[in-house]
Amino acid sequence: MDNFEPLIAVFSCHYCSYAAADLAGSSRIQYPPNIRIIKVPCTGRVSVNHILMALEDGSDGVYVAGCLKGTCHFIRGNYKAEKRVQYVKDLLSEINIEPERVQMYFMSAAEGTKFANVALEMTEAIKKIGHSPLNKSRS
Amino acid sequence: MSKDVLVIGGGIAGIQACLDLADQGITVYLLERLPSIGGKMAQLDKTFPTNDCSICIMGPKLFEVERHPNTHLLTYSEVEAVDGEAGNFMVKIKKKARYIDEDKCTACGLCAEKCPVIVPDQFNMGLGTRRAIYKYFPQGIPSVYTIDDSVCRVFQGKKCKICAKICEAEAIDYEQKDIVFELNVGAIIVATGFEVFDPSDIKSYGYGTIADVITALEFERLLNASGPTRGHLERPSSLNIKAEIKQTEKKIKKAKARLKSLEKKNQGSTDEARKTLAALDERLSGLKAKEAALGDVKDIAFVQCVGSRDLRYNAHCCSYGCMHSVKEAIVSTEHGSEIRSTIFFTDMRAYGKEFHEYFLRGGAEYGIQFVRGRVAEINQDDHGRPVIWCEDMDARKVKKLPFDLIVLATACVPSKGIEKLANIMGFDSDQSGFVKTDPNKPTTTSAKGIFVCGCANGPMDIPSSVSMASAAASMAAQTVKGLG
Amino acid sequence: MIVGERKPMEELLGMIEDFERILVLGCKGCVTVCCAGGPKEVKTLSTLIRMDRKQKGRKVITIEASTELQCEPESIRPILEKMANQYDVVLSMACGAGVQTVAKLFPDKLVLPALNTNFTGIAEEHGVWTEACLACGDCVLGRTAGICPVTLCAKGLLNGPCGGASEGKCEVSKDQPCAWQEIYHALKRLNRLHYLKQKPQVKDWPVHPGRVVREDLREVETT
Amino acid sequence: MNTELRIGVFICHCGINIAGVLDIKGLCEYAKALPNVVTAQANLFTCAETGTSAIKKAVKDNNLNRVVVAACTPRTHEPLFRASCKEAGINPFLFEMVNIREHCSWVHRHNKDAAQAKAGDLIRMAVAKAAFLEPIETFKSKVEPLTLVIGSGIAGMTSALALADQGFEVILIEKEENMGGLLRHLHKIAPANVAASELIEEKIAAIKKNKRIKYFTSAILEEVTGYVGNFSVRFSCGNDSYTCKVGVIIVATGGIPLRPEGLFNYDGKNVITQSELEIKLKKRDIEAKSIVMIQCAGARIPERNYCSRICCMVAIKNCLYLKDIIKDAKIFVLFRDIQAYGVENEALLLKAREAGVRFIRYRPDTPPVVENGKVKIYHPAMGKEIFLPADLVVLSTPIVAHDDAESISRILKVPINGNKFFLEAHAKLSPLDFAFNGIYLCGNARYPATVREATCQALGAASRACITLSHDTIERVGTVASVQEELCSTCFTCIKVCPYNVPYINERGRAEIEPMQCQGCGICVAECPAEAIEFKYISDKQIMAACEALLAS
Repeated sequence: MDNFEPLIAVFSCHYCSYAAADLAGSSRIQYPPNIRIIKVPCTGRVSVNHILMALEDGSDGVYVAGCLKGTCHFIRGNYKAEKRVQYVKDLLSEINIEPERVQMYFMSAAEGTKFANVALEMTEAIKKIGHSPLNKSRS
Repeated sequence: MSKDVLVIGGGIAGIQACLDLADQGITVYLLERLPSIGGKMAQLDKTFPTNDCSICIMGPKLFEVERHPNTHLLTYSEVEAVDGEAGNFMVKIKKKARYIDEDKCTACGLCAEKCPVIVPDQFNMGLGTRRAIYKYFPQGIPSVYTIDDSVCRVFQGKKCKICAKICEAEAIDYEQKDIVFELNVGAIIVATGFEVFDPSDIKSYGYGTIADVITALEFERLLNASGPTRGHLERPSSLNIKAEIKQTEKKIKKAKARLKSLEKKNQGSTDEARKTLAALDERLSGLKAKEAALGDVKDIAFVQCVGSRDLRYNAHCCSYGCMHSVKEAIVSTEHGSEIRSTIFFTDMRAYGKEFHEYFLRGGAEYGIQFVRGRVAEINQDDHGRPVIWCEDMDARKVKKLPFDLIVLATACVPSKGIEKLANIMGFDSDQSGFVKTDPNKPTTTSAKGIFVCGCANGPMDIPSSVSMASAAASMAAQTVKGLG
Repeated sequence: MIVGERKPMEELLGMIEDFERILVLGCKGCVTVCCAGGPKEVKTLSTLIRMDRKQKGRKVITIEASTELQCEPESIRPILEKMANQYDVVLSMACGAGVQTVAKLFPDKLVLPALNTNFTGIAEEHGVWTEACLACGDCVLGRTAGICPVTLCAKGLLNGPCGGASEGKCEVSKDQPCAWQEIYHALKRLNRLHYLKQKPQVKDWPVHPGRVVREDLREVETT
Repeated sequence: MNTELRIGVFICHCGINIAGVLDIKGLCEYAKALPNVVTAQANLFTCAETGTSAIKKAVKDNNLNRVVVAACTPRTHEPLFRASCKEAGINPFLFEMVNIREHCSWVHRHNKDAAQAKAGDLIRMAVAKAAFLEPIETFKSKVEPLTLVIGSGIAGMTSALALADQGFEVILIEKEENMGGLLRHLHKIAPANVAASELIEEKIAAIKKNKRIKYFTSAILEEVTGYVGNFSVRFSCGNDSYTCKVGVIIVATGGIPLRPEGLFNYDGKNVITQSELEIKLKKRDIEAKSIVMIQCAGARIPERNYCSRICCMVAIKNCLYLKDIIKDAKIFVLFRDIQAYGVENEALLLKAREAGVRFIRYRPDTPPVVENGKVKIYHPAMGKEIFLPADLVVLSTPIVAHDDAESISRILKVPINGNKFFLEAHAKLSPLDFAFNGIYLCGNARYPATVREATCQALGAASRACITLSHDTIERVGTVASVQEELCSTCFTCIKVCPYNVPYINERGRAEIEPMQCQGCGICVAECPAEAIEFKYISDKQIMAACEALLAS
């Protein structure tokens, strides 16, 4: 399992975490290449089904990266996202899939380093958990 | 009377003032002396403190200026005379001939490939070369080519016209003449920017005699992907050696050809030709050895306040030098993992938003060494590497440090031709030659209806230039709306 | 509206254990309003089922559909007739009425409830619903200022409080206010306290299952 | 999707920024093989004229109806490429951009194969998503020709007057009883050498005289809703409350000097701050033979990690005035780095040195120690500790954000950075705009600034505001949600969750969203239990296509 390279879907909001990813890029902060970003106007746009389907399609992990609390461009999109992520975690536990495969993160447009650290932290965590049970072919 | 505005200078300040006015529905003429707008910012590789690629964030604005319905681009043009007063200026403008029809040229670049004339490229600070027919820089706007009539063979009476033959768009017209026309505008904004101080005056720094002592703007071009070395960081001295090697190889080929032709005709002694060939070969191997000895660039020195805060040259501070060097030191680590930078400074002026954190990160994450002390002299060690003499005020010792490359953070001086503009338009200049403004009305010059913004008013960084450009637009709009 | 809540997945997965082709049938009525069994929840449940089976390496086909009103046979018939033999079992995400309508209409197929139907209730805030009406068949709200003692009083007393409340809260659970104290304050506010003095009522509790008939609306025999 | 899908993929070298790590030719071949892709081309600089004209030419030659560009960040370059698509004759929203520079080549430099695989995945996801893109139209909305300026310091007053002078009505609100901001307490402004009070009285008089400006003092901003051209604002003055509709808002709430509690045993008597010194200078009641100023008092330290830009010049200015008042005063300035940037500041520094002010540098790890009557300092040039006589110690403290900055940021829904200064749209090229369209920024609220810089930014913010104000309508892009009534169960969920209270129940008993007001966040779209709300800009189908494509390698 040591050379297992997880594939992680990331829902990233245009105003904060996508901008943080850009800043991580322009500051050339290196981080593991396991994440694939899907840009949304706000993390409030991400529904429970989007996360579940990303997992069903075989992603080993999914995380939603929104603005710092209180700074969401659309006021409370990130709070909504946090509650939906928690709901998905509960659902996953009910069908005993590791809830830690799904996480919610908050960061500002100025936190390029944090974006990179989150990508690293999540990649390491999913490596420990192992590949998704729904995707045996890609062990 | 006229409700239009003329902006002189196509750098980031001129572009911002022009766009602000155009977006408000005011007709704006943006005049630029060079073949393309973009100014000094277009020559930068990256910008502090965000490390944005300079042309990438400026590119969209260049496009917008060209595409905006309310703007008229007057590039490769200069102001000859200005009369009248606020609300009704008559401006005489000379548009230099490009010898290329701007509407037809698609900037395909075929002409430049075939043009035989090779001259130093001013956009790349003379480090690279360009042809007699050239585009000022790849993303330049207007995206057309220009013929430099001071070097083009056609204008020296020689037979050439290769470019006209190749040009599919038939855009080349050697008969094109300079045009002089009159423009009626209500207000004028001076955004002529600044010039980089020429450090060759400071003999002790050896700029011009020691090849590996360059200015900060030249270093930007060496770092830049569309620069002379395509972004590969090389010492000017090794560039010179490479150029010499190429020339010698060419000479050897010619010498061999001549030798072979002599042997075939076997009259006249061939040993004289053989002797020059041997000399050339020996010279070539000497050069190759020298180049190998130099190796890659590892240690870079940044010398601050070159010609600034110096009563012999310019008393004022260039405002952006410290941050500029920290940025270049950070960016250079991308071009070679073992590159280490040392910055010699007196006051570290990181006073803008996010500047101080950027400076700290430079030291912490990129290993930049900071030596507080004015550099006294730069000379060469016996391998020809530049050596810095300075007093390290913290260690309280005089130091002698060799480097592979020395970058001079040169002073910011008024742009060439600002005196000519001053007496054409009648605005006063301050003690350093920049355009003087009323302290409480930041963009208002002594001439009514004429405003200034950006480095034409004094050394400042890009955010301050952009803010001041919007301020000048506000004042110009007030004037032309006649309500002011 | 009728308020329901999805059953725990463990129970659901147990129910559909030995079926392969599952029709997950949502209802766009009350259970959509209370976010339990609408089209979105149908997709969520179907995905979870597929994920579970894929994890266990077992085949499954989930068909997702939603009726307008699953308690109305005409709303179900077009959908189920169209996919007559494509499914082995119906997993209905409607309320109890919906599940039973499908079962009655299509007796040869097993119909399983995906929800627990809780109560007829009020949407207090987004995501919170509270019980309001036990459907006792003989409404007393007219004399209790719109506060139902049958539902909100833990013991369903008809003629006044049991006396066990403290600080206005029912003795059964301290965060449940005593219905009758609420009724008293409401009637006082509307100065209708005399309603309390009316002769005590005796409730004619309904015999289940109830049936309502509107002869005027029924189908006429035209043979 | 009646018409046949014809997608064009354009991959950018960006000089060596992308091509330095990724094999562009390989990506082109990979893209060509993807479903519905008709052509895949590479350019050295797709954002340059040659790049955009290549896109336009490819659209015409292959009659493409979808364009995918794999280059840098859409945040800066999407508008440029959308405009090129429009000029090429296809709807600008049939365009998808994927970032293989900041999100790939720049951050996975040491792992080229993984970066190449990731770039391939990202392009495949973009092509899959592009298949479900739908055309989106723009529509117009009215612009209220009225401006709200928050804060009446030098910045607020200057921008209000600038807007009024251009013929626009202004509402100026100030939370204090009287206008003027910081300058009310200052002595003189250098180098203009004009009295601060004189400067602001002149501005206050102009505002009171100007019939286009309505000003409200002790006014507190309560609520702001709406969007550019149509903000509804509610503020209260004492116990009456006002509401108004404005087209644009300028934030000029300023900042205050830090009160250095516990620093260099500050006591407000013989260890005072520069602003307290200015009050003394104004009253000319100061007599001290030896004065020691300490720079960076509470600034450029871990908890307040920024240089407050103007304190050095304030100190130098006050030294010169002190020399006027107390002829033979001995003045020392203990500094870490003197921020006398530019022409005027450097000239003032020189003048101070000539006037006999002694500047002594201290290292951050050996700060000065204030004892009564003297200051101990390690002198780096002498290499030993010395004592300076100090009848008076003046601390140069940084400008910090007001404590209501956070509430203003929440009311206006605009971000603030770690030090609670407002965060502008782009640090270099839009320093006076917020990312939230229609709200502008100037003065200390953005970052500490001198009087000249604050005035400049105020005029700049006025010019930015005039761009919206000078048109009576503003064009809104149709990236908004809309309800498909036939699917709506009228469950009121969208009404409850919308942060801007936009959805309502229409006369047909179904939910409806006013396109002008919808901000396009998508919260209702994801929450709707009946999946009845359509969001063409980023639909469920597009997201799911991207998720599927993510794993399909």
